[in-house]
Amino acid sequence: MQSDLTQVRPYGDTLGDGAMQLSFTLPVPIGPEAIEAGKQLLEKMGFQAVSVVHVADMGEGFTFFVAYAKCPISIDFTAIQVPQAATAFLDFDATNEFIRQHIGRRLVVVGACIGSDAHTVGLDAIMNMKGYAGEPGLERYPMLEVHNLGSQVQSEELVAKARELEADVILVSQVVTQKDVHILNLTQLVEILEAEGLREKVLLICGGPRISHELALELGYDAGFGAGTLPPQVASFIAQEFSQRNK
Amino acid sequence: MQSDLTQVRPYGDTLGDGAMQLSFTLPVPIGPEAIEAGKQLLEKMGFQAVSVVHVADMGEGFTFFVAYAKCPISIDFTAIQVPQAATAFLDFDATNEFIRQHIGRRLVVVGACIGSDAHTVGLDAIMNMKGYAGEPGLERYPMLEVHNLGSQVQSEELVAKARELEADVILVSQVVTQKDVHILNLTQLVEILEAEGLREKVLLICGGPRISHELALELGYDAGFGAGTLPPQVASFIAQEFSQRNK
Amino acid sequence: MSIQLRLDQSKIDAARAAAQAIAQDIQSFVDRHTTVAIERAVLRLLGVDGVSIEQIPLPNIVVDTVARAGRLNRGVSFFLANAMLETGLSAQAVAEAVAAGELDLVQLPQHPPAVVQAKLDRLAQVALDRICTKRREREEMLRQYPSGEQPWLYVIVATGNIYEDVVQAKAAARAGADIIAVIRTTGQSLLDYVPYGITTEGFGGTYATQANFALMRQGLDEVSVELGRYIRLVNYCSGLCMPEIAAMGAIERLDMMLNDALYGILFRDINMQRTLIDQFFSRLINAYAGIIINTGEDNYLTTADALEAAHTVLASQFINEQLGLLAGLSHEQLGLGHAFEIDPAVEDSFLWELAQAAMARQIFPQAPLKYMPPTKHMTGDIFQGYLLNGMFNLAGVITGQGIQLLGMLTEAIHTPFLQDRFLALQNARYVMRAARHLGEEISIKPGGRIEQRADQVLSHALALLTRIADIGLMTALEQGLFADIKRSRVGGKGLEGVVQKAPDYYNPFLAPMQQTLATAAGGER
Amino acid sequence: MSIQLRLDQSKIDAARAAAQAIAQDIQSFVDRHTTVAIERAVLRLLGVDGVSIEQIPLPNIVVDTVARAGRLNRGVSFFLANAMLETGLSAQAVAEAVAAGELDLVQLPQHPPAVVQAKLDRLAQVALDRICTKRREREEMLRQYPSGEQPWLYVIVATGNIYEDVVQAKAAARAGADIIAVIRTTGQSLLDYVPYGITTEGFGGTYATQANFALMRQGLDEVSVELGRYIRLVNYCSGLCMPEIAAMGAIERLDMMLNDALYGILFRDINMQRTLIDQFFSRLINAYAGIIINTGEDNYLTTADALEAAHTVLASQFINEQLGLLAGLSHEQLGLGHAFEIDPAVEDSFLWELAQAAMARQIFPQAPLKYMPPTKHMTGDIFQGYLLNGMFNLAGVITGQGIQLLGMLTEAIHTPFLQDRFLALQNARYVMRAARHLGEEISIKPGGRIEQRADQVLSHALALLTRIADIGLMTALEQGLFADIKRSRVGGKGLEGVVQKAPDYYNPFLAPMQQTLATAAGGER
Ligand code: B12
Ligand code: B12
Ligand SMILES: Cc1ncc(COP(=O)(O)O)c(C=O)c1O
Ligand SMILES: Cc1ncc(COP(=O)(O)O)c(C=O)c1O
Repeated sequence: MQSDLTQVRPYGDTLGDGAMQLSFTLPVPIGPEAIEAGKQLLEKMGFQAVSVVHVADMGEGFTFFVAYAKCPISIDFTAIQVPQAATAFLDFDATNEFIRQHIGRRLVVVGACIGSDAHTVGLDAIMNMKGYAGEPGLERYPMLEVHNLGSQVQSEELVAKARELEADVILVSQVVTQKDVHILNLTQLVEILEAEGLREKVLLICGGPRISHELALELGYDAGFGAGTLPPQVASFIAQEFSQRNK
Repeated sequence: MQSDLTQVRPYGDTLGDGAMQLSFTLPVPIGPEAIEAGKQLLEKMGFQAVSVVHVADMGEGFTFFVAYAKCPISIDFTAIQVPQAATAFLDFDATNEFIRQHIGRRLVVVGACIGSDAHTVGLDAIMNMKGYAGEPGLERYPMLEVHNLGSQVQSEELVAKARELEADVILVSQVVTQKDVHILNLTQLVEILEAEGLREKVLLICGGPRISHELALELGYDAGFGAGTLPPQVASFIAQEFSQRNK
Repeated sequence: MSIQLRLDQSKIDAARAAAQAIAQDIQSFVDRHTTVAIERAVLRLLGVDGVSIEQIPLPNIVVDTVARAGRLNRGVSFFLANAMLETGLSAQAVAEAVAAGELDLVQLPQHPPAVVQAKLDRLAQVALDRICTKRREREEMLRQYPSGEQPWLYVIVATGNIYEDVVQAKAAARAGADIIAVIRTTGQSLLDYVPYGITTEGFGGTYATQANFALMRQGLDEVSVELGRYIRLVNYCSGLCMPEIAAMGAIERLDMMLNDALYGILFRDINMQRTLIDQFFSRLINAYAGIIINTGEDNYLTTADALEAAHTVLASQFINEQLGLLAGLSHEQLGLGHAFEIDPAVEDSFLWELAQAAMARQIFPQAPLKYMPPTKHMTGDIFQGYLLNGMFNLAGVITGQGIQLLGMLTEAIHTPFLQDRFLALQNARYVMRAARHLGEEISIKPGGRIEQRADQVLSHALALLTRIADIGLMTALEQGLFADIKRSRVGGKGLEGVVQKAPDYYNPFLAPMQQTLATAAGGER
Repeated sequence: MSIQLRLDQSKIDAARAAAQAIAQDIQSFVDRHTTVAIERAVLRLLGVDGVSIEQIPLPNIVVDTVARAGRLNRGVSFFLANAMLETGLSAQAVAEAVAAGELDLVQLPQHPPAVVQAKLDRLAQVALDRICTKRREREEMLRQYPSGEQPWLYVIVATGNIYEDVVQAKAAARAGADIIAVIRTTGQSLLDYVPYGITTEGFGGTYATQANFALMRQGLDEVSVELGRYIRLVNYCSGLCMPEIAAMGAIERLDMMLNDALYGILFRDINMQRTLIDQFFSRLINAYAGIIINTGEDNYLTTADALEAAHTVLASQFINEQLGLLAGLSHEQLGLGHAFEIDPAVEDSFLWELAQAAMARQIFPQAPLKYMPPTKHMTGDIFQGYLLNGMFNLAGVITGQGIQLLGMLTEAIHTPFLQDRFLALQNARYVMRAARHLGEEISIKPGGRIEQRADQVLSHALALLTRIADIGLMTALEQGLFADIKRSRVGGKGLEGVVQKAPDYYNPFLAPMQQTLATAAGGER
């Protein structure tokens, strides 16, 4: 019953049983062959003891499956490394104090939802006075000068505005991710910044429910913040990372 | 948009996208490392574009995951062969008539839920007068002499009763499958029948929600009937298969 | 029958009166203006379609040339009809000639205004007849293949690929859907033109094009016949092309259209003057085509809190009702929006949802209210999401909503998979069957928590409407009174497309449509 | 407060009177008999525990030797106490000596009956004190760590491995569970002995052993203290060892026990005479230990149809109530069972569920009704199952049930996974929070569908009880009046363990327990 963290397996009701639930659709008509197909597919993926527990006819030759199966592999939990914005967490006062001491002036932060993304709630949660989950937003920080450009801002427009305001930090939000449109938009922004010779002058940060720090680094950003981010986490990172880079 | 049945893949909203939903538990405490562990586990299973969309702390160091991912493999639906009780379907009257003509006497059918299984509803649905889903049960067939021994019958007891009644057909139901107890019970019954030299004299049929014809054959049964079986399917099989074997 | 609340009728009356004043104020502004989109819609109704070799839609090219000449204030149709008289060409041929640079509409010799207008009126009549034919087609379909009981089950398809959408829509119909909406790709509502032709790529939705409309209509007609149940088709008017899309919807027999300037202003940052003007003509077309509109109040609760801002939804519904009536829509065409968006962590949240839903139902008794599912508080926990959607479906059937937009268990994750939609339909069918007559069998405790809540929301809405009647709707939007979002009167997209009408402005559709609708409304009374 | 129905009190009174007659008839039969299990329970209470080298429990060995000698009709405890007097050994040592074949209880010289009984009464008092201490321990825990609001959330663990069960039980408590039941392995209730020691293997459940009880109690106490909320522990009395397990439960401070002879008769084919006799003494122990019993009427609806057989559930509840009261249980200890088992394909199924649940609530106002989730109509569609469980939770909170046994989305598939249980708790917490006061805020239309349905069920139950009062409960069971299952009076398992009491029969627990409970009940009035 003592879990071996070097060999972690899914848990149904017994340590090591490997139990997993799956649901999926196959573009085949319902029937015994469909059930068998679902089973074989999971077996081909390496699952064991596959049990198709439900099928439903969804019309137009599609079948819905619910299945349970055992995952035969395990992973070494002790070896897991998660790339994370590697600065200590400072609270509201500490962050302002840090900027005052280490940078000595207000940092200019410009933010926008780029592309055709109109989901401002997440960016507003981070940037606006009101903040999020009881935590003050960046606008409330005396040592930050904050410009929220809102939604549907084209990358060119954002870069122009950043130049005009002499931005120290650029924040971009991407919520719509269908067909990987966020990757497209985020990549484009980096390219424009580089083309304009601005990339090295700013701290470039992105966020959104499907953004991870890892992904952000891959795309050439300095940090990425995902679902449930609180404004002070962002402010704290900005302060320390900016000072670090401009030492 | 035309599905290629030799290369069937899970379908989310676009042909070939491979989308699948998974949920599972890992015996690791919630946190970024847990999320990463969940992701890596699915990647190790061969999934692509893994997205852990939800995690919850279930206490005691367990984390619950919901994930979506793409299944990169496909299967050839045209090659799927499902072993099925290979007799034509006869209805109530046709079955009785068939027995009258081809066997010429009433067949003796003995049924039970074996082991400690007390789930009689399924067996009753097949055997009792009342039947199931509007279809008459075996007791209603004039050409069948039916003995339903009920639940929790030990295999020895069932075999003794079958001998006493000179059974032509034995029906067994297994509903409880935890820790594969049904496999244990079903195997034991076959062994006893063989030891007693009765196996070849009877048509041996099992059923239950987790029983497939395939599994039944593997365990040495003549047929297996799964969830949703209707009594006439069983009667029809009995009539034809018995006559076939006793030609 | 659904549950009944005792509401203060005098507050309802006062709120409605305030909304009427607000709407009339807007209408007098609207009446003085036209827009590029309205003029393009007129062209479309008159038969101009297609794109240039540079893929620019002909209605845009024609309107732009007239606009560049500074004469859009006379109405583009005057120049079109004049050119038709002058050249003997069809509307389409004229437009093509303009696009090819072979014809300068404004420079052509001008026939006498009365002659041109007579020509135009005849052309318009052809267009109106065409729309009437579509309207009768729908009525005939509905007679042969009647709709099921309300709430009607409304689901979306949004793959980006219209072919994929059609398959999914048909599957949904088979699984019990009454209404199919094709969601647009994210960027489309900001385009100041309507894309052309069949499309197979989009982000978070499929392009709204006339060809796509037709393809989907055909698919749904097929399945309607098969199922013996008419399946309604929905698309979106909101955005920079409200009137044009309304025209396309009328021609392709759409049955419902999301049509709300306030949505565009607040959520797409479209200029308020532009879109309010556009809205009027687009709704007029919808009204004439027998299309039910859906308004977007539900969206307010995605940016503002559903408990705190409930009254803004109600206030906006009152305004949309009055604006809709002014555009000739009947009460039965007013699919006013509201939503089940209260944080499920709140104690008694289901009571507050019932209060709001029942209140809306009683205040707008004839309107086929569009009830939106939880979205904001949906998470990646698809199981909990499925349950939340079930409670929403229960609220819908108990309070007798008209249009139930089904929630997807994967709302927080992706646009719906085929299986998500299938499960949503199964959810709604079960809950509504299980509680079909519950609304009839229970009554709400007089003066209890639920009634108190409804009264509170109504009172706040009345106060808000009184204030807006005072300052005007545009100022209210500038002050951020809706959805916690502030928009400037001259900001946002599309202001450049607004044109003050000249005294000689002419739009051949306004008068006949308004007259027909007024007569119909009169007849109803 | 929950929704209220207008029920015909005269029908309720008549039904209760009929049930009382039925129960008294059974009781007079019960009073004349003892069983091997009762005698083993007496031994356990007197301190006999453990197993022989052949792994046979000592209580079995001792009882069997007395039975073989034909003197079980005097009560085993007489022989035990006599042996203790004779040998000076402890109860346990006597039992061990018997097991080792070193002592023949029946052949030993007999001390004067009065002397033996006095000895026995002193021994019994020690046991009773021990149980009282446990009862006070529970009261003290509940004072320090009070329970949450009803309905209490009840979940099961069933891994077969008690260590795994403890971990899962603690996790469930953290996720909001109020009550944990450890399901037994499938075969156990047919064993005519109680397995011994800590066990780590079972099928569909975990062996009920005293050691397992203790381990789980310890785990739950730890988590109770941590959470500041007392977590109740449940196990099963039903089966061939009803009284023994009741004794073990009393000693290990279980809080609830499933205790229903009718369940054993119908669903485990246990002989009716045997288990009705066993039931009485087991309930007496439960009553004395302050344990709430759970009855099994819910199960009827798994073999019979929930709409057609609803009245059999109610009739059985009436009977169980009277049998329970005769065994000294207070109304507050009567967790009568019922269930949400109507086919979800039925129109208005939720109305009928509400009718039945509200009716039960009103007819047994003090009983902590045990409300069982959908099981029969659960399928492999875990999403739909999750929703169905949500509707069940809604019915539970609206009708004010006492104990809500949470449904698992995987009911049709496997005994619960950790995540299934977690999701079930999340489901119930959300629904009950969202509709916490809904029952207070709605009233049921007088004479409407819901009230009519409740009256129909009540009327049928009354008719059934009247018939049973006529023929007797045992004949009714022979006729298959419950759960569509027929059982013979002399069939089934365990009849050989029934013994008619001799005139000199003695059980040192009967009188003191009954007296204490009667006094307590008197005090309450
Ligand atoms: C509210 C909402 C809307 C509102 C937006 C209003 C507004 N002004 O923002 C309205 C109604 C307008 C809307 C419209 C549409 N929406 Co929408 N919407 C949502 C919804 C319900 C909630 C999003 C939200 O507000 N979350 C709350 C915030 C606080 O969370 P967050 O965004 O994750 O932000 C946090 C973190 O991610 C992070 N963060 C986010 N950004 C940033 C930036 C930085 C720099 C940092 C540091 C951190 C950070 O910090 C925040 C606080 O913790 C989601 C579904 C859901 N439940 O998630 C769908 C959803 C996002 N929408 C979706 C879609 C498709 C649309 C439409 C395109 C549909 C259509 N075709 O009509 C339209 C068009 C909008 C457009 N062009 O973008 C999809 C996206 C699918 C996908 N994965 O691609 C979703 C998931 C719904 C769905 N399943 O279809 N939507
Ligand atoms: C009803 C029921 C009971 C009733 C049984 C009453 C009775 N007399 O049958 C009661 C309440 C007594 C009961 C008790 C228990 N049950 Co139970 N029960 C169920 C339930 C809810 C429905 C089963 C049912 O009746 N299905 C309807 C019938 C018609 O379907 P069917 O059995 O599949 O039969 C069809 C086919 O399979 C086939 N078929 C079946 N048998 C045969 C035989 C032949 C020869 C043929 C041809 C065809 C055939 O034809 C039938 C008609 O189509 C299921 C959950 C569920 N929703 O499935 C749990 C379930 C089966 N029970 C379960 C368990 C664990 C128990 C207990 C052991 C729990 C406990 N520890 O206390 C006890 C003890 C019972 C025992 N010793 O066996 C588990 C089994 C888990 C597993 N996979 O191992 C389930 C899945 C619930 C769960 N998730 O925990 N149960
Ligand atoms: C009224 C209204 N119009 C339009 C839309 C669609 O958005 P877009 O116009 O961006 O396609 C919505 C979305 O919910 C809406 O509510
Ligand atoms: C009253 C009652 N007793 C006991 C049980 C458990 O079954 P068993 O006695 O077979 O362990 C149940 C099961 O649901 C029950 O309802």
